[in-house]
Parts: sequence; structure tokens; C-alpha cells
Amino acid sequence: MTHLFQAFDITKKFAGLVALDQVSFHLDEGEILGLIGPNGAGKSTCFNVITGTLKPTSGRIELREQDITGMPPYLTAHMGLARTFQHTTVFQHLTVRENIEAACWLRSKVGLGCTLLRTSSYRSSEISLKTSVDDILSMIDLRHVQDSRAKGLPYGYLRRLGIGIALGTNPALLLMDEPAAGLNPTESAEFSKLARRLRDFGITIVIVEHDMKVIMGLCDRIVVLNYGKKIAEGSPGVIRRDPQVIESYLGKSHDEAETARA
Amino acid sequence: MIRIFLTAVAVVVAIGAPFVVTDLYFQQVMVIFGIYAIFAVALDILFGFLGVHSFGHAAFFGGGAYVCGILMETYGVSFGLSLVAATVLSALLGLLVAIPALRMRGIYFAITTLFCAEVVRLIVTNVPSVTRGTMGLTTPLPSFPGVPYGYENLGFYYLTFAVLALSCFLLERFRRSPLGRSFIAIRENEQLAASVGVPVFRIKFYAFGVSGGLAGLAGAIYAPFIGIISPDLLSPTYSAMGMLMVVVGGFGTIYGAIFGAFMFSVVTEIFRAAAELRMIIFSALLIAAIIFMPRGVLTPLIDYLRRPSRREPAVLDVNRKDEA
Amino acid sequence: MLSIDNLIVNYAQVEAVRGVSIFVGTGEMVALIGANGAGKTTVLHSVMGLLKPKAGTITLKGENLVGRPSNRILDLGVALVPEGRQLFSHLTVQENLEVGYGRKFRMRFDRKGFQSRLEKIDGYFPRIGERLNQIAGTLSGGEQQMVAIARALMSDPDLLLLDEPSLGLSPLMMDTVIALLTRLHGEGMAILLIEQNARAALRISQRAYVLDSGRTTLDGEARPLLNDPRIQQAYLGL
Amino acid sequence: MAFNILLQQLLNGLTIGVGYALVAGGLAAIFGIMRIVNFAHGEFFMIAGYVLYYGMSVLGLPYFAAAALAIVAVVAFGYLIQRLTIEPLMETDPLNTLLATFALSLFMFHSVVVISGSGGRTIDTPFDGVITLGNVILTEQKLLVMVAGVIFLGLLAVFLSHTPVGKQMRATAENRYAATVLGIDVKRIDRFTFGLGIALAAVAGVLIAPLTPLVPSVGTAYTLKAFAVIVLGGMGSIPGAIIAGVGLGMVEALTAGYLSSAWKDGVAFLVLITVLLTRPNGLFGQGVAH
Repeated sequence: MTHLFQAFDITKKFAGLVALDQVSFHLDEGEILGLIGPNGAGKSTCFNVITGTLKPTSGRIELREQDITGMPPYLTAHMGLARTFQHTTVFQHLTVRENIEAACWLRSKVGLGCTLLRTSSYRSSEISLKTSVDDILSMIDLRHVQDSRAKGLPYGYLRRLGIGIALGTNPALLLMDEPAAGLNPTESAEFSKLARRLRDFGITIVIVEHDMKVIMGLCDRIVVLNYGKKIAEGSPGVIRRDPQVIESYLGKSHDEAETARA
Repeated sequence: MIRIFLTAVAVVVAIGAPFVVTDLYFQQVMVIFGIYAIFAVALDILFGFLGVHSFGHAAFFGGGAYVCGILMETYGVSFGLSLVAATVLSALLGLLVAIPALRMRGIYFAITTLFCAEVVRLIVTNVPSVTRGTMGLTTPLPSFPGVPYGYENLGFYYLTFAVLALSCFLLERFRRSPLGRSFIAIRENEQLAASVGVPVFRIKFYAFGVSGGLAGLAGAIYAPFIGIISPDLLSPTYSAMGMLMVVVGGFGTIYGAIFGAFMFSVVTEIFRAAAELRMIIFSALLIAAIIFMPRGVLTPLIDYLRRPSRREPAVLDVNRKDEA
Repeated sequence: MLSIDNLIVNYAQVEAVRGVSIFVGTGEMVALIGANGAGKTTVLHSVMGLLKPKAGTITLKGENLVGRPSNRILDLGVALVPEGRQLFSHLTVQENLEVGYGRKFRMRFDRKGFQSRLEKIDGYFPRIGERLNQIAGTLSGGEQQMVAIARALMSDPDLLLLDEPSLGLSPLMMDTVIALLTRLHGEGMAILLIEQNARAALRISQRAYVLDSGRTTLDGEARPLLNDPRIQQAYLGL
Repeated sequence: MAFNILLQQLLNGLTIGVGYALVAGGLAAIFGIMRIVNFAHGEFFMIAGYVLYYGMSVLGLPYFAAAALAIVAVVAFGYLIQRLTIEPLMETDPLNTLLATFALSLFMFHSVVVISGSGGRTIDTPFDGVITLGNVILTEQKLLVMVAGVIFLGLLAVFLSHTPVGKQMRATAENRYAATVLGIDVKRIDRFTFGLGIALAAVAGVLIAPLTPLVPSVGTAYTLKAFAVIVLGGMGSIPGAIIAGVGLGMVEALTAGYLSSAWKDGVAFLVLITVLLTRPNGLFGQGVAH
């Protein structure tokens, strides 16, 4: 069986410091995978290596059996890989609708000439684009504010808009960087609902997140990193009881610490 | 509708103006305004649409002027052909500058563009056999088809405004297209734009060419109109002049650039301010604009007028959906 | 000593802290624990005057701290050891300590005062004295953490704030840091400690607050919290 | 004989280089600590020259008094400019300070043109004698530039490495956040740094101005040279700026001597662009003092 996505032994070193140490994992279509670990565990590095923001020192990344290792972000986007950013990374001065339109670069196939001359192919593509944008706006539930500028919208809206922008590329795999950070419990619950809806829609999702309630409730599978190494992988139930995971988060338990000192 | 109406009025006024006001001096001021406006619009392609802050656009403006001047004066090439050559060569120069400059970020980018312009100025200054160096190059007055001898100003006038109108028309069309949105996306957030598949480097690279070409065209019209050009045209003062017009008008909008050019050429001309005094006033104005009106003078005004109902503040009602 | 009441801080559009109240008594060591992104650092930055709270009060010995610049807060007796050490890595160890000591805008340096302060601190960090002329960036991670703490102590604070002092340290080095904090506390210094290693922090503190999504979800005596399942819940979710 | 020519060129280069080092050292300090690129830096150099000129010709002051007046006046003006235009923009988009200082340079340049005209002014100092060392000649003013320049650069080095404020400046340059945490008043450090940077430019102005016909455009020329120098020296590194400044002066003098004086600016730009393309962090890397 082939996987949608596979990372083989990715290692990333920064000036001698090993940020990622031979990390391998895979993703199957329609899965939601959580990537967790304490501060400085290498999650962000892992995320950036997958999206092409950083080149791995060694290792190999495949999407649909095609090698995407070290591809720049705009090309990984072409391959069907989209990402969201931490906090509110949107096009602040554009309206909500324009934000999504701007993200639909990959969908509009008309060239500069057709655009300037307003040919019929331009017009028909504009109509199909309009429908796609409408669909995305409904999906992220922002149609009612489509003509408002992004700047000044409530934080929860902007997080959803960030996801909508990623959807503009029509991705097969969506990587989300701390999507629930800064959300209140109601908004977090709404986010989980949206993520499941996207999964039902056929999008495979990787989530890097600190909010364990979200991770545990949403993910099918979890990969845990610590000091750049994969220390555990499995279902939320398994991960939650894994002593190594607990130690990585909370430190050594009392008894162990005493034994170590003795 | 209002937009079309206003555009129609502007076109009619622009075509008719030289027949109503036959004053030669007025026509001259208008041509200068038009040339500056083309230059400002060219710069705005980078500043306003892509957020690429070139500090050396004088290289293209002056470069275009010199190409046109040399071709006409030394080689006797026709005005039309010289314009085309100047545009193409300036565009190529733009691409050439873009190669090192686009590898830089922030201030390094600014410094690199500034220095590339200095290199061009140095070359022009130091090959007097071709450019007459600091002596300046005189440029013959071209003849325009259908324009009688002695009325060349009219020819320049219509040429300038035709170029300006066409470039504005295309740019505006482009700006409102989905493709244009992706351009603006680069200005708003480069990293995010790249993440949705926009080839940021390639777009910036070609935009440099287009902007350089258009600035070169402005310079190419300027050279024979003024009659004598010197390496001063390539100095940071001219780069700054373009930036003054774009920033004071408010960047990212075509009308802002034109408004800036209008302020710079016509309004100061009305007050008969000397060239130096004008630069003093404008640089002070620019500093004030940066501190107090970061979006320029015109943009906030237009936003204010455009608001659907001016009595209500433009605050979004976030609860609207929940109530429905 | 330090009293934070109903603190609300917005940070980059996010409500990072939504109503936190924390009290640190004179000579008390208090731990502030919770998962990443819970708002711990935001609390410390607000105390230090690096962030402006939206609402709430912060007082030190009855004096209001909100709205004061950081240098004034330092004068009142608070010092912060920031996350990631943040040494001036191109300066020597001594210069780092001097900057921590003589922060006032003066051309002349109070060398006598500095020396006596340095001698006092030398007792805590036996190896700092040998390394005064070494460039700070060339020290090992553990030594850098020590210098970072020493630098903060140069201003002779009554209240020491520490942000993740054990981050990136080897277990042995971590024990040294923990021992140092215990000693400082034993000598009467009030300490507010942020620590990812919750169990280590709870073992040495008297009281603790658990932060979750910008709110205090749990507080009380530190020891009983050590094996409290709710701690695990705050970190790992249930 | 050829050796004498070389020596003469190197000596000329050293004079120019000390001037570059002073101007660029100030620019590097401002960039290193405030993280702003001061496009108007050379204009302060130029204005110092003009104040010196008017101090001597209109007020009839002796050279050193007029020079002191010029330095004080330019620093006061710079302080005012910093408080009015740069400080309000410090927390905003870096582009704003870039544009503001660019506009400032135009403002200063054209103001001087309006006041004094764009023609050249010559300043006669008491140091118009010539010293002959074998076949090498040196004017007294050039000697003064070298001596005074080296003294000022030495004072700067001592100041940065031995005074509390100097150490705070280096600390702030390296880690603004940590400096704030430790209670350093970074705003005050900024103001002081700007003043210091301007003072160095002014010192260079009063020393160099008598050597050349003083024209308003000399400011822009020096700004560009100083940019080249700080890029070569590693943005924000003061020692790097000093070494690169002297080096650039030498290379320019040699180019002028052996190739042609018209292309000497070209060499600077060529070296600069090569460095930018190959080593974007400059030859000496980052950091104010190391």
C-alpha cells in the first residue's frame, strides 16, 4: 500500500545543533495527524522542512510518491501541499473575498495577455473562480463578511480566513501550524468541527498544536517529538498513557528523580 | 458608473485642453506633468503593487532618456524607433538590476538599487565620447505626424497622455483581475503568497522589467522635450522625486501616483516655486506624510468619500450573522 | 510582595492572558506552570513592563507597576532572566555583568560597588570568577544560563523572575540551576519561576499556579500538586 | 621612483580613508544599535563643512573655533531631527525610517543649495603648509586629518570598550530585548547613538572640507561611500567600518593614481556589489565591536 505522504529519516542541523534527528512518518489519505512535543522539540523545524521553507540536511520527503525534498514553498503548493501559519497570517489590507481570490493563483489558468485583453477564456475562468471562492467562503463560514477588510476582523475569523487562503490552492494535504493558539474554548470546538469537515471533503491534515484538548479530540494518530527525535507514535489513547511522552512534558516523576539522584 | 463617467470627462478634458488653453507655457507644464505621472506610475508598479521599494529608479528614467537622446542625436534614428529602443533597453536594464537586487532583503535591497543607479550614472558620466559626459547631451526636436512645425508641444502632449492613459488603463484592468490580486498578495505578505503557489521571485523579476521599461519610456519622451540632458537625470534626486510622488499621493493606487505627479509639477509650478524650493517643500511634505499619513494624502480622502454612508462609522458589525 | 490582580493582556490580536491573579509573598518561591502558549511568558513580560496590559493591576510592595518603563521596574527591585538566556554573546562575561549592574546612563562606572556586588555573587557561581574575560558566546549552555542569572542578580533584586531556566540544559546542569534557585530562595529572595519541567518546579516551590489558555485553572501548595492528575491533564489534555 | 608614487598614493588614500572611516563608523553605530539606515548621514558631513565655512568667513572665527561651532551645531541639529522624525518612526515599518532619512537628505541638500548655491566654496585653514618627506609630499591639513582622525577613532574605541555607556551601546546593538530587560533605557541609548554618529560625521566634515572644493553634493557622495564601507565592514560593525573605510580610501587612491580618477568611484561600487552578491553579511560579519 502506498501512502499519500512519507518522510524518510529527515535530519536537520543548524550550525552543529541537531534540530531534527532521523524523523520518519507517513500519512494516509483522509487522516488527521497530530505533531506534538514540548518546547524546542523540533516541531517547527519539521513543519518548515516539509513545506520547503527549510532544506533538510538529509532525508527524503515524498508526496504521492513524488520527491518534494527541498522544493521551494511555491512549488510544493503546486504539488498539492498547503499550509497555514501561526497567528493571523492573512493579506491584511484586502477584503475577505480578495484574500481568497489572491490565493487562487493555482486555479486560474489564464495568462497575462488574456487578462489584459479580457478574452472570453478570461471571463469564463473568472466565473469558475467566483464559484470556487464562494465555496471556500461557505466552508469557512465567512460569507457574511466577504467584503470587509481583513484588518480589524475578530481574531477567530482571521484564523478561519487563514485556513480559507490555504484552501485556495485546492490542496490534497494541509499542514496547520498551531491553528487553535489563542482561540477560546468555543472557537477551538468550532475549529475542530471545521477540520473534520475538511477531512470529510478529502483533505488530509497535519496539525502542529499545543492545545492538547484539540489534538486529543481531533487526531487519528499522533507523532511525538522530543529533542528532535520521534519518541512515540500512535492513537491519542496510547500517547496519553505513554510514560516517555509524559516525562517529556512534565519532567521525571518523583520516584524516578529520587532513584536517579541515589 | 461614476468611474466610467469620470474617466470619460478626464479623456474629453485631456483631448480638448490644448485647444482651449493655447498658452505654450501651460502646455509645457502639462507635458512635464504627464511625463512625471508615467514615471510615478512605473514606480508604483513596484512600490504599490509588489511592495518592492526601489531606490534607484532614476537609472531607468535617465537611462531611457540617454538611449533616446543618443539614438536621435548621434545616429539620427527616428523618434518613434528611439522610443521603442529606449523602452526595451530600459526594461532589459531593469531585469539586469533585478538579478542582484532581488537576492537582497530590506535595506540591502534599497542600497543595491541605489548603487546600481550610481553605477549607471558613473558610466554615463565617464564615457563622454558617447554621452558628452557632464557637458550634457542635446537632443533634436522630433517631428510628429500630423502636427505642424512649431506645434511640437501638442505632439508631446498627446503622446504623453496617450501613453499615460494606456498604461493606467492596462494597470487598472490588471489590478482588478485575479492575477492582479496575486500580485498585491506579494506586497501584503510574501511568505503567505508563496505558500499558495505564487512564484514570487519570477513575478518581481518581470515586474522590474515592466517598471523599468515604462520609466525608460517616460525618460525617452522627456529627453527631446527638454532638449538637453545631463547625468543629473540619473542622480538619487530623480529616484527620490519618483518616490516623493508615489508616497505623497499614496501608493498602491494609480490615481495616487498621478495625483503625486500633479502636486509635484503643476501645483508647484502655479506658485512659481524654484526647482530647489520645490524639492525642499516636497521632502518636508514627504517626512510629514510618513509620520502623520502613512497611506499618503489622497487615499484616506478617497476612502472617506467612498464610504457607503458617511454618517455611520465604517465599523464592521461582527454580530450580524449570529442575529440572523 | 508581588500581587497581580485580574490581569488581561492582548498580544498580537490574541487574548494571551485572560484574567490571571497571582500572588508572591516576601521570600516565597512560586512556580507558574502550564503548557506552551498558556500565557506564562506574557505574565512575566507584563510584570517587567515589556507589555502593556489591557486591564488588571500589578503591584510590588504596594507600588503600582503598570505603565512604568522597565528600567523603573528594575529600580523597584524586580529582575527577569529571560527565556533562552539572551546573553550579549559578543561581550565578555564581565561586560555582561557590568551592563546588568550599571544600567544607569552614566559615563563613570561605580567600580567599587560592582566589585563588592560581584564578590557577593561569586559565592553562588564558583566558576564565574575564572571566566570573567571570556566572550560570553563561547561558554557552554549551562554556563551561559548561570551568567544570565548572575547578570540579573547584579541589580540586587528582591524578586527574581525566571523564564524556563532549564530549557535546553543537560540533566546535570539542570540540577545545578535548581540547587542555585533553592539556595537563593533559602537566603530570602522571592522567586517567580516559569518552568516547562513541571515536576522539577513543583519540587522546589512553595506554591504553584497552573495556567491554561490564559487562565489560572489550578493553584495551591506545590507539593500536593506533584502527583495531581490535573497537572497531567493541563499538559496533555484529557 | 615608482615606489615613491605608490607611497604618495597610499598616503593620499590614508587621508581619504580616515575620513571614510569616521563617516562610516558613525553610520555603522546608528545602524548597529537603532537598526535604521541613515540616508542623510553624508548630509550632516556636508553641513558641518558649510557651518565651518560660514563660521570662518562670516563670523571671522579661527579654524578650530569654527570647527567646534560646526560640530556642536550639527549635533544639535541632528538631535532635533532624531527626536522629531526618527524617534516617532522607530516602532513602525523599517521602510518608513528609510524613506524619512532619504527625504531628509534631499531636504538638507536642497536647503544648502538655496542658501549657498550649488557652486563650490573653498576653505582656507592655517594648515596650508607642505611637509616634504623625501619625495613624498604631504599638506599640513592632510596630516591634521590623519592625526585628528586617528585620535577621534581611538577615542571612539576607548569609549565603546571602557565606558558604561559604550558597553550599553554594544549590548543594545547585540540584543535590544535583553538590554530592555536589564533596565537599559534604550530610547536614551538611541538618542545618544544618533548624536554620536552625527558628531563623527561632523568631525570628518570639518577635517575634510578644507581639502576639497565644498559643494552640496559632497554629502550624497559621502553617504554612498559610507554605505559601501559599512556593507564591506559588515553592517553595524564599527571596527569593520573603520578597517573597510581606510581600505576603500587606499583602493580609491591607487585606482586614481594608476588607472584614472574618473573611475575611482566605480571601483568602490564594483567591490561593493561583488561583496553583496557573494557575502551578504559583509567581509567582517556582524556585531558592533567584534
